[in-house]
Amino acid sequence: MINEKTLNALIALLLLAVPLIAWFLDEPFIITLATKVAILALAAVGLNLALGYGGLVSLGHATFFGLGGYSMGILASHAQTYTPLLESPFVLEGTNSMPVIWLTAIVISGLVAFIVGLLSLRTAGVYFIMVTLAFGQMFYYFAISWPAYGGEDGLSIYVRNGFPGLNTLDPIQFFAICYVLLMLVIFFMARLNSASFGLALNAARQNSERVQTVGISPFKLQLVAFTISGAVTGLSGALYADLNRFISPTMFSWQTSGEIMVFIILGGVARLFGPVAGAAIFISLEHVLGGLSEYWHIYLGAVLLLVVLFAKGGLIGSVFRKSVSHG
Amino acid sequence: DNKVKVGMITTLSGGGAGLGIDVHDGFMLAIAQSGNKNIEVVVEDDQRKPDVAVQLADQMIQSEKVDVLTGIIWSNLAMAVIPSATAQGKIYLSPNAGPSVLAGKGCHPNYFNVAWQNDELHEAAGAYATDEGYGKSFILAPNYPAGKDALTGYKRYFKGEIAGELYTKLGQTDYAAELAQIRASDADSVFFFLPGGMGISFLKQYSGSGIELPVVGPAFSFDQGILQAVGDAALGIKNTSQWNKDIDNPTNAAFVESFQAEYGRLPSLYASQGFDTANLLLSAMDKAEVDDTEAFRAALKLADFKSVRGDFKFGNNQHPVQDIYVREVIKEGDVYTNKIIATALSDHADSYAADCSL
Amino acid sequence: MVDPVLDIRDIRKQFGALKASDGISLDLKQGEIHALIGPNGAGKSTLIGQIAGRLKPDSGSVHFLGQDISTQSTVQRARLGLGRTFQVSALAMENTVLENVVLGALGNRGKAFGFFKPVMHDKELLLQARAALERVELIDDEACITAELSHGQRRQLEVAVALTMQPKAFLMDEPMAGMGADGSKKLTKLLRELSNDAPILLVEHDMDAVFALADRISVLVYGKIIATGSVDEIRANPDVRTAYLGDEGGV
Amino acid sequence: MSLLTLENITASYGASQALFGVDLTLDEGEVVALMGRNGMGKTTTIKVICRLLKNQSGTVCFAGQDISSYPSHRAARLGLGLVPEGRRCFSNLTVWENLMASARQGHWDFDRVANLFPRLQERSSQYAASLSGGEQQMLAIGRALMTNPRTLILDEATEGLAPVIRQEIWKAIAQLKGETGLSILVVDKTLKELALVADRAVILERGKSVWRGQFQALSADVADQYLGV
Amino acid sequence: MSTILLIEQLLNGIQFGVMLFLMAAGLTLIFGVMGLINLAHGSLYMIGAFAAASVATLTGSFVLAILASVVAAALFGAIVEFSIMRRLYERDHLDQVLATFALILIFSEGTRWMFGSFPLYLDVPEMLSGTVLLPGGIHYSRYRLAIIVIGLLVGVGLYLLISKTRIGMRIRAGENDREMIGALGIDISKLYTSVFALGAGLAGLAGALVGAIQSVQVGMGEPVLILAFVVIVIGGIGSIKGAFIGALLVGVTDTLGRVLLPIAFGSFMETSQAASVGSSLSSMLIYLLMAVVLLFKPSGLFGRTQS
Ligand SMILES: Nc1ncnc2c1ncn2[C@@H]1O[C@H](COP(=O)(O)OP(=O)(O)OP(=O)(O)O)[C@@H](O)[C@H]1O
Ligand SMILES: Nc1ncnc2c1ncn2[C@@H]1O[C@H](COP(=O)(O)OP(=O)(O)OP(=O)(O)O)[C@@H](O)[C@H]1O
Ligand SMILES: CC(C)C[C@H](N)C(=O)O
Ligand SMILES: [Mg+2]
Ligand SMILES: [Mg+2]
Repeated sequence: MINEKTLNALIALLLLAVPLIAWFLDEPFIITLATKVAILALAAVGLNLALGYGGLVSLGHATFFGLGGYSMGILASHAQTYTPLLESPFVLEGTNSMPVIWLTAIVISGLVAFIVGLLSLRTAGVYFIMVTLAFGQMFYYFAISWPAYGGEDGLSIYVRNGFPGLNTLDPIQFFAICYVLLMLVIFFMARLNSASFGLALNAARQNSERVQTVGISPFKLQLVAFTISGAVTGLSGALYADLNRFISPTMFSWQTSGEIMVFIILGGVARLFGPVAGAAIFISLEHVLGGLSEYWHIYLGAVLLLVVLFAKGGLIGSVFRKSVSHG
Repeated sequence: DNKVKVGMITTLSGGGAGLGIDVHDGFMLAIAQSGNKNIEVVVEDDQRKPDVAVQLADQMIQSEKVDVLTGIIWSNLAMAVIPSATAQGKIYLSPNAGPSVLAGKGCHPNYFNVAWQNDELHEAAGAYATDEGYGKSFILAPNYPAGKDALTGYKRYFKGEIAGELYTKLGQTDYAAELAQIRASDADSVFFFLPGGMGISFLKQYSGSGIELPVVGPAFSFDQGILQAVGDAALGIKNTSQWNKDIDNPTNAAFVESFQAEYGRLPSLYASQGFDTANLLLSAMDKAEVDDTEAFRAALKLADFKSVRGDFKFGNNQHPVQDIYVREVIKEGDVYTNKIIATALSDHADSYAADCSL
Repeated sequence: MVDPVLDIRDIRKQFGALKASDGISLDLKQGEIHALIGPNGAGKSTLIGQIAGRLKPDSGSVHFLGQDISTQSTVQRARLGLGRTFQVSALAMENTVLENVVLGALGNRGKAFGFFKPVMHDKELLLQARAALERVELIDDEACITAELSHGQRRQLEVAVALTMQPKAFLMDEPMAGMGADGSKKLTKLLRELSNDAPILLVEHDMDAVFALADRISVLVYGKIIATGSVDEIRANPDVRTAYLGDEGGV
Repeated sequence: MSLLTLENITASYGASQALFGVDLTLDEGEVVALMGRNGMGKTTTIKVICRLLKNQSGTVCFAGQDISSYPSHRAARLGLGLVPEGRRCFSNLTVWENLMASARQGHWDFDRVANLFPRLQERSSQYAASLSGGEQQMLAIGRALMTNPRTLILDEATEGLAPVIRQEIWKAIAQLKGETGLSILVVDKTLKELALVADRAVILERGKSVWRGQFQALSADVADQYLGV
Repeated sequence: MSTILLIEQLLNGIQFGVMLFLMAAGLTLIFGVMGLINLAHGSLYMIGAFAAASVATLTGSFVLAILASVVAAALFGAIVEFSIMRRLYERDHLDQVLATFALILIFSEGTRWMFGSFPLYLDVPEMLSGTVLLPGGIHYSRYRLAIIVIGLLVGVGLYLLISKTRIGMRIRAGENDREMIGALGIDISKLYTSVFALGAGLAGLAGALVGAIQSVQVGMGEPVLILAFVVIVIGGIGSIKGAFIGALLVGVTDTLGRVLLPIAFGSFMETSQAASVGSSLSSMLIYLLMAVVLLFKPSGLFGRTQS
């Protein structure tokens, strides 16, 4: 019997090994797939903080994913066409440096998450799900109708942005960047959860009144969690945009929010590596089944159903029982 | 040898699957009929999601190492995939989407559109409305770039006034409010571009609304795939298309017959576009090696194949220069279909060709 | 030291037509246990809720340590040193017993926004938490998941969490409820000790405990205090006997 | 034969065993007190009787049927009326709805319950969530009575009730026993009040029934050893 | 814009609202009252429409088609409840999300596999086609009037079922504490299967009725799903009255937004740009409405505040 830490390490290793092997075998697309897994897992790791640990079931995380994506798209498209983003009151140039783009994505999505959280946290449960959805939809429709950056058509950025010292167009190098970021964030999440903030947040999810009566504000805890969560998902949005070198309003759609959520549920809610396992399995299934039949969605659905019915608590949760429940 | 590998990315699942399936079936029919063993087609479903399409394109280029890409139905997916694919040296043959950017400033020697530039059928509708002597049109389309192109295209060729201009929500299904506005306006004709399910809903509700104004539109709401679902509500409506099953040439007759024999349904314009796309590719393979990009492109540009549309030629921007017809929806026995009643535009080239530096 | 520690002045609260608090004034002095008794639905929990900040009174004020806290939130009041136990256990059910008390200690320390240091390795917090568990005799179960505790054990934990906060006054809503006879006896002893650290406003239906503990008793009926006095005075009060005590006063 | 018989029951929550052999009988028209310190398995025993928890071994018989394999609703329909620990009123239903939702034909109807607890009558259109603790307890008892059970099972029967009400309830229980032949299994901590109604007692210690007998025979020693009084 | 047109549009909004209510009715039961998150509600709606279209084509009878829609959807609902949802009551809401998400995939592609990728034909019956003339010279579609009437009937029926009957109380009690209602002698499983089937049947009915004036195709259920959730949440979960008012609000807001915003923007913008901006904003409007409602009433208009 292995413990959860060992399994986590195995997952992390596997996610590293697969693209490396693919690299040796010269199968660049496998590397791209692994990169996609790492990026979407990062989005889900972000959501997991709010949804898993904080009990804030957000169906609006596509907002932050999309904001991250559009941060990248807007900055890079201006850099590409050598037009400044802003001319007055001061000149703001676009950029194609990844670190700057990441920072922008984190700040903007974190900021919006803060505001959305500030408003949405007045509600709870299913109502919270729906308000966050509402914000997501507003951004979605806004992006669709904002012609400056492509509207419904989206926007192509023909070359991937740069990272000092690396050739980001090389799939394995870009994978390395995403992987390292993912691991860093997971490490940060692990610390966060065992720190006092994690304990209090976790308790606030279960019993908000308990936390209040010991003199801690659940609202503040949740707002901070939601903000961090949004910022992380925003970062992954920027990476995802770079993976595809393309952004579109789909990034903001509720289906995107739903998919990120599905990764978590599939892998295990409030499990450190749940989002990674979930994203990996979902994307592999999509890839494998997609080639099998025109009606592959049926098989995908069937597999997911089997998982819910027989792997209680997601894949990681079913291996290690210590059930965590949510409203 | 000169084996050619084709990557087809198209919509095969979900709501818009009918279009992708038609393109796919038409394409495959031509390949099968050619008997050419040197061509291999890899098909993937883009689920009508642009990011999926981009990843599939990566897969086709990186892993499958295809020479030619094709298949995309929707303009937004096309914009996501085509520029980077052509930049990577792949040939792209568009069997359906024709966004204006790729016809004008963004044209590329590796990009060929075998269907139409997006505005064209709408332009033809505008021309037809003018010919009919309509003086005031009420026009509507969904609020997305292709919708805006549509209204722009119509207005470009329509000489009358616009009684009202509406953008509906993408995917909208209820049109009571729009119908009330149409009724209240003093329009003498209605032009709409509402592809797929939106068009079906609109037409059913239009016919139930008691409004009697004549309607024109592009073929997208009257294609063989959805006419049966619209039923009587579509009868008599005029729509514009570069193709119809009654275009009188042997290639087309054979195509219609063999398509029906193979798949048990009448072909749609999408199927015809898929069919032409494959034949164009096959014609180029006869003339040049795919590895010799320069020569292969030249061979494609010649467009030396028998099109179901009759003569087929490319303009400078590698988009077709073609006749666009006016069709009327009729009922043949139990089946709703179209018949050509006029030619709206002859030898029509799109309005962006001038911006293309090719 | 400020006296009284807690001073409630003319609190009023109405639910529709029902006057749950009908002008209640009451105080809690240093070192005392002030019991609040009264029939079911008299408005005791409602009053506790208003003192703790969970409910907003329609009018009236609450003073704590000389400060008007009427407009402060539950969180602020807790940080000022108002500790409370609930009539129905309010605990983080999925967490362990120890984690629940550590949470209390954390609240006491006032720094919940630590993002990096593992909290369950914090010696000081653990010490405080375990001390509280010792006092309610729950230390053997510290590793249990709270949901797996029996009802009575949860009641004990509820008290332990309040202890970790080292409050300056306790509000206890039926702490004895659900505890067995021996549990009640032990808790009675514990409350006696606690009252030396901080006074207790005690709502309780267990008259054995109330009579054994209370320095003063107030009787709430239909949102009004009908009597305040020593144990003997209250026992002898005929109104209280008909409204609340029944036979129990006579013993 | 007894109305309710438990023989050598063992049961666990997941991996942790809670009952290690409980024996218990309850006859028609009898009141039995189930006693024991906190965490000794009283509630678990009751859950097993009501089929809210499966026993691992032993048998549960009620009204002449082995109900070990029954789902809870079937067991309940044989005449088990449960007043659970923690009340568990349906908070999103009004008092009246709480009472009517599971009502079955018989002696008890809304008027009778309202008679027993006038407070419930006053609050009949209020949502259970906003009732006071004691009012909820009354509602839970009333709700169980509305099913017209043959056996009433009260877990922490009078928790949170004011002394006068408690006395009312014990009086009512004595009366029920006498008039309607209802049998009652009751968990409560107030020994002296139990003494007024209980015929027999069963004491649990660490998941085992360690003492059974006439309530009157419950000596101070036994009480001290197992109950801490 | 003339007053009469404005009134007509208001009427259209109300009509759209009632139609939304009809679409949301089944979900009100399953989600609003039973508390189950059922993303596959849209699939049941689609199944109803497809069943109706097939039967209409086969038999030519609209009445039979409607009947078929209810039966088929209810049947699927019962199967889903019996084989899947039943195991998920005790679980997390999130497991229900994943399971019903999986069901969407299966149902959508299953339908496509059976019926092909092209839309089906289902039209308004002869008897209900055409328009009636309302006072003030408003032409109104007879069929839409019929939908309004049916929507109102369903609404009243549901209201009575949920608030006035014992069954309604039991369903709500089961949502609150499933174990407890079982311990009181109610076979909650059987009850839940029936109610789930009823909710599914209503979804099917809506699919068929609305499908006749919209398109019957794979994927038709998804937009409905979100709208129905919005309606229920605005009204307050668990309240039929709330769902009804929520539906009307959404219907009127959406319709008037679509109509008035472009006109408003037209006063200071070029027409076609105004049309486009106005229409974009109007798409956001119902979400804005929901957000605002929830910010001021965190449990919806008629929802009970959760403690
Ligand atoms: N939110 C509310 N809405 C309506 N009535 C309420 C609400 N909260 C409490 N009540 C009513 O106010 C009265 C006082 O309730 P409270 O909980 O304060 O009583 P209590 O004295 O604590 O009783 P107990 O001893 O039974 O716990 C009760 O009759 C209760 O039903
Ligand atoms: N859900 C559960 N999961 C795991 N263990 C449990 C659970 N519920 C109770 N236990 C354990 O089972 C044992 C018996 O608990 P039970 O609730 O039956 O006690 P009790 O006699 O009713 O106590 P009390 O008087 O405190 O209510 C206890 O040790 C408790 O920790
Ligand atoms: C089929 C057509 C209506 C597709 C259209 N060119 C589009 O982009 O989206
Ligand atoms: Mg109380
Ligand atoms: Mg117990």
